[in-house]
Amino acid sequence: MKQDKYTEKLTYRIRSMEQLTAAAWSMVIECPDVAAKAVPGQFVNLLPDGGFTLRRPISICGIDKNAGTLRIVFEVRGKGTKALSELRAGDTVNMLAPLGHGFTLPGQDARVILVGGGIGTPPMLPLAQYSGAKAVVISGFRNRDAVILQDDFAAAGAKTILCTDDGSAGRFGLVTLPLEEEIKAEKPALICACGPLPMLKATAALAETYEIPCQVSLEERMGCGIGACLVCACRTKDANGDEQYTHVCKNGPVFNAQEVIW
Amino acid sequence: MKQDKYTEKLTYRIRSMEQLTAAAWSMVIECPDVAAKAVPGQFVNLLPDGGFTLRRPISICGIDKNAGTLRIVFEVRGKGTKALSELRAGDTVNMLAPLGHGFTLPGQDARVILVGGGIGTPPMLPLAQYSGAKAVVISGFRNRDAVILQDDFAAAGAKTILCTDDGSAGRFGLVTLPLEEEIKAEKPALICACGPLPMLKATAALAETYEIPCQVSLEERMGCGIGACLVCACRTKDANGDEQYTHVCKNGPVFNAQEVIW
Amino acid sequence: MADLSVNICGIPFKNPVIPASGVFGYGREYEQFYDLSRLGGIATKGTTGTKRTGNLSPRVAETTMGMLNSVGLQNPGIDAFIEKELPHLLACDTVILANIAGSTAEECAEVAAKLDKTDVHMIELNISCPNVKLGGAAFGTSCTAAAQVTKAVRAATKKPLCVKLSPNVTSITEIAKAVEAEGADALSLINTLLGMRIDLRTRRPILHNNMGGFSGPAVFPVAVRMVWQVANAVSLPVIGMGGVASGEDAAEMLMAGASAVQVGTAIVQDPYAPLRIIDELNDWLDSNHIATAAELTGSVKPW
Amino acid sequence: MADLSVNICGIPFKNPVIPASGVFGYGREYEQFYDLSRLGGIATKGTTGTKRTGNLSPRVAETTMGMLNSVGLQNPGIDAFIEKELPHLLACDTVILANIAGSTAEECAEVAAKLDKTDVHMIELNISCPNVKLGGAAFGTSCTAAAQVTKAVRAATKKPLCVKLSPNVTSITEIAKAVEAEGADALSLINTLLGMRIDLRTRRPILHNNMGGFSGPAVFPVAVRMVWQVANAVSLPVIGMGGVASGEDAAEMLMAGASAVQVGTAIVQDPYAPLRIIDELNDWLDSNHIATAAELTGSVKPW
Ligand SMILES: Cc1cc2nc3c(=O)[nH]c(=O)nc-3n(C[C@H](O)[C@H](O)[C@H](O)COP(=O)(O)OP(=O)(O)OC[C@H]3O[C@@H](n4cnc5c(N)ncnc54)[C@H](O)[C@@H]3O)c2cc1C
Ligand SMILES: Cc1cc2nc3c(=O)[nH]c(=O)nc-3n(C[C@H](O)[C@H](O)[C@H](O)COP(=O)(O)OP(=O)(O)OC[C@H]3O[C@@H](n4cnc5c(N)ncnc54)[C@H](O)[C@@H]3O)c2cc1C
Ligand SMILES: Cc1cc2nc3c(=O)[nH]c(=O)nc-3n(C[C@H](O)[C@H](O)[C@H](O)COP(=O)(O)O)c2cc1C
Ligand SMILES: Cc1cc2nc3c(=O)[nH]c(=O)nc-3n(C[C@H](O)[C@H](O)[C@H](O)COP(=O)(O)O)c2cc1C
Ligand code: FES
Ligand code: FES
Repeated sequence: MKQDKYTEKLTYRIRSMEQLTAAAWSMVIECPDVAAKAVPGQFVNLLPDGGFTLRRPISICGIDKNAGTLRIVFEVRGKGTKALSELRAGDTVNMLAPLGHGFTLPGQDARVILVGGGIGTPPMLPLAQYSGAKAVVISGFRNRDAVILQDDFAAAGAKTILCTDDGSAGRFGLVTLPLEEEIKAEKPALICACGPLPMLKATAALAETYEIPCQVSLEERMGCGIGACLVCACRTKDANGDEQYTHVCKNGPVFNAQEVIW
Repeated sequence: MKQDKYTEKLTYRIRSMEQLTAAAWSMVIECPDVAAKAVPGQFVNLLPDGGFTLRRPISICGIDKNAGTLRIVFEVRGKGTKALSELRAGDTVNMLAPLGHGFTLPGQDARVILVGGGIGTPPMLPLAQYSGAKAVVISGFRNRDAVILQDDFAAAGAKTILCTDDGSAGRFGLVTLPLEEEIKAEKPALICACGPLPMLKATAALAETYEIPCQVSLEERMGCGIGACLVCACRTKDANGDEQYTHVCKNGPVFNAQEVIW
Repeated sequence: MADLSVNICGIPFKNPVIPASGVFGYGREYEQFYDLSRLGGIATKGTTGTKRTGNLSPRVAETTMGMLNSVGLQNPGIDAFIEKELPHLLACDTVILANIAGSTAEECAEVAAKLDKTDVHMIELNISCPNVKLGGAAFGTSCTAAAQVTKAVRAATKKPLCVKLSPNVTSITEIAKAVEAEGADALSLINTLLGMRIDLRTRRPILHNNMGGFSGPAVFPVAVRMVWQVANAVSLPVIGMGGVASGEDAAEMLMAGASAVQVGTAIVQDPYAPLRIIDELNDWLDSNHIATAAELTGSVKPW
Repeated sequence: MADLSVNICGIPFKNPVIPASGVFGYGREYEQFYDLSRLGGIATKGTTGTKRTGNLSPRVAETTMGMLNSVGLQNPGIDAFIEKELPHLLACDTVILANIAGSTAEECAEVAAKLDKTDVHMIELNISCPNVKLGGAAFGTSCTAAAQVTKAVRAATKKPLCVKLSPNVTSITEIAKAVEAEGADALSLINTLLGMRIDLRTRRPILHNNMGGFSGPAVFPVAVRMVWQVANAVSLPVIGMGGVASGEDAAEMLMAGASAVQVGTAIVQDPYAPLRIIDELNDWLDSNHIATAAELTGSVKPW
């Protein structure tokens, strides 16, 4: 990436890089100006080196305003995330952040249930840290080898429930089972969820059944990431229930589950 | 550059990299198989890293069959040569070589005059090394700051005549003046030349006047570099004087001056 | 400092670099990064007679040094544009090109008539959107249809009218001439090429619309060629675009015959792209001792 | 090891990867690198009725992830091809597609008639060369002309006839249908897009022909789109090309509707490109547990 006074504004140093699983990486980025503004649920948009046209959106998994750093956790899916995974501490990365509309949280003393599926788990961590012992984190993964962040959730003081699709770690099966149990045990003030669409749908359905506010973080392929190019449309309902197109990068990624047309 | 068993075949290690002037670099490449085959006047075709489609042709400036290395000297002109100039000893480079038809030399005891203009000077060095004291090397440069390889020519034992366009080093003016003087002093068996087209033309004209065999190394934009894509055409005459298209990469870069349609 | 100012249809531009329609919204998102008055102008998101929600997602795909989009003219409609967006844009101290489109010539004319009563500087009529079923490329790929819609819009406004051409045609010069004959004041090109990408895992087209508009550095040679052909075929000023991502690209587009350039995909990647291109163009002019950007226009000497 | 074999017009190909016409000469230069029998086939340099010297240099320019060429069908003529090159090619144990062209339909037919008496496997009729004044793209950009030249060549040979289409058209499906109606057995696409680059220092087009044929990874999305459109518009097998540079690109082209792919620019860059693409396609099929390459053809599910 050619450096000039404009790219410099978007260029940040990587403080640390850690491999979590075969596919997942944790990156801590030095960006005091961004960390100062960032809220849970927002995302960063990274431009990998090597001839990519589009940036890659990654949720914020940690905000340390004192250290002036952000943490992200991502999985290698295609060429762009592969290139990002090859970065090391001391390298720089081109980043536009913080972007999007994050979670709207109740008081710290309100019970919240945080549901994460696979690589949708990372954005739950700042929420768990906020709510501490009042948080229940239910996360689901394909199998044992894909599990991430369980120690971090525990360290945050949250009740931490792990599920895997094949039972190779934690509970066998989908996250919706423990979710319903926890709802029944004590109705939370809010459910937050991020992960695959079927999981979000099922979570939203349960929330509706039990009449619990629910916020979901959606994914869509993105261009600008700031609300100008209109490529990241998702279908939502406005206050009157009329269909409208909103944009994941600006109006989201976090939406009230009731707004979303599934 | 992604490495696989095919790119490996074309990947060579750089032994050394030296900056000669503000724009010119000297690179020594470890390539025993190539060095074993290479002859003066041939060229290498380098693919810079960073999204280039076409290779960059560079003349061979040194062949060390014992060390198994080639030397090239090149000037930064555009993005590709800029990228090549950023390589360092220990890096690798993707190279197709040796390519093309080189100089056809008389015996080592025959007097030869070697005429180089600017960045056309490097391919004269192996010729000077071959003919030693029997060689006269006349090289011309824009100004003092662009002068290269004079010590190498002297070390080869050649008579070394330097000219600059502005007189800031060596003789003032074009190479054709000392060329005519040297021809008159003692008719050589061969004149070899590489450099800008006007210089080659003038050299060829003098060679014709004095009826001296003359070989010139031509430049043309290239694709494959091996004679298949036909993009590097130059106009030459066949034995009957009929115009024909030949290809700089395969039939050249070195041609008998009489074949060339200027 | 070279003189970067250019003049198109009597409108003075501070510099020849304009964010292209569709990537810059109505400018608001970019104000957090810089003052919009630094731009040569702004081409606004294509606006139609009534509100449109656009196509289903995914609407974007990456390609080698380019991208596909299938937004499909999502916009709030001309009335909302004039009421809610235009006043703010006109306060930005730069030239505003209102990009318009419609399913029928009548819709386009109606939109233009509404803009005629505003202070917008120029109307850019998009007859080349590949992402809508009606109008769009259907206008831009036939001389008759292109002439007809240009005629209708011409009758509806006295504003400088720039018609934006489609590259997905056998002969862009014929379309250009047809549009010139109906009273266009300027031409802009190229809109996106039609392209497609497939997700190997799902075996579905990446775009929900199957095909979409292809833009970015990859298309630059096609854009330069068409700008050159069109500039030589008509006597209208041309605004060139398609893959411009550096000051040197802008210089090349100007030499090919453009009076200004628009920048699309480069901004999707980097919000600062237009400022960088302005700076680089200035630096290139300075280091080549060229006094004005305007003198580059059409200066290529063909063989 | 997946089964890479494919069958086009009854001709068995070992694998679906074929060096494209114009970048591979008559194969001789590549024999120093590998055994040509490893290739799915070879499309030879376009051959005309009589010897041609082609256009003036420069004939090549680099673009972002692509290139322009303006060779202009330099070739020794059909008689020399049949006498000096074909015997050697036919001994290579791979499918030989003789690419032919001409200034008139009669010239094309005459060339085809001469090839009809040889053992060449397939004739690829190029109606899309952008670099010659007569014939070439003039055939490929009009349905009438495309039909006419196909008809003439069809009458001249019983060999499987593949017609190579130009992408520089408003509707490639109409050309495809016109050519199908006149008896083509297969279609290949895309030939090069028309592009231009300018040397900023000299202010001259880089190509001596001013414009030239644009190819390479940059054009891939246009090629995939056109292959998909054409494969859905005709019932002929399609050979896809334009920017294929990896096994995944080949898989995408097959899914779009191609029965095989040709590789051009990637070979100009790297002589080993076709072997790498064959290996990568095989690896991709294996790791996705797909048994045959042939089943990819046309397997994309549109939305
Ligand atoms: C708001 C948001 C937050 C995200 N947070 C995370 C996270 O915290 N950790 C994580 O691992 N992943 C996250 N993702 C998904 C991540 O963006 C994609 O996995 C990544 O873009 C894939 O890029 P690639 O180059 O590896 O894949 P390629 O397939 O090579 O990418 C090609 C193009 O498709 C886009 N793309 C492909 N898959 C997705 C996807 N699932 N979502 C959006 N765009 C996609 C890419 O951005 C790129 O433009 C998030 C996505 C969004 C929209
Ligand atoms: C046979 C041969 C031998 C050469 N030997 C030398 C040498 O020993 N030292 C040296 O410094 N230079 C040499 N050159 C010139 C060298 O190839 C170019 O300077 C170089 O390709 C420029 O690449 P670029 O990326 O810097 O320029 P760009 O302008 O960015 O290149 C764009 C394209 O144009 C081509 N190109 C541009 N200028 C030339 C040129 N003068 N000749 C051929 N292609 C060109 C490039 O290869 C590339 O494909 C030789 C050229 C040829 C044909
Ligand atoms: C996301 C996106 C949306 C676009 N929307 C419009 C539009 O609404 N109206 C229009 O005339 N062109 C639209 N375009 C086309 C651009 O204005 C421009 O013509 C094209 O992208 C080529 O320029 P580029 O290569 O610099 O992107 C759009 C392009 C993109 C990438
Ligand atoms: C240097 C060069 C020469 C070509 N010559 C011919 C030709 O003689 N006949 C032909 O049908 N196509 C010719 N082509 C077009 C290619 O066969 C192919 O259609 C095009 O390059 C697109 O594929 P690619 O992107 O893989 O290069 C030529 C292409 C190049 C780059
Ligand atoms: S990504 Fe551009 S509007 Fe959302
Ligand atoms: S560069 Fe391909 S034939 Fe010379």
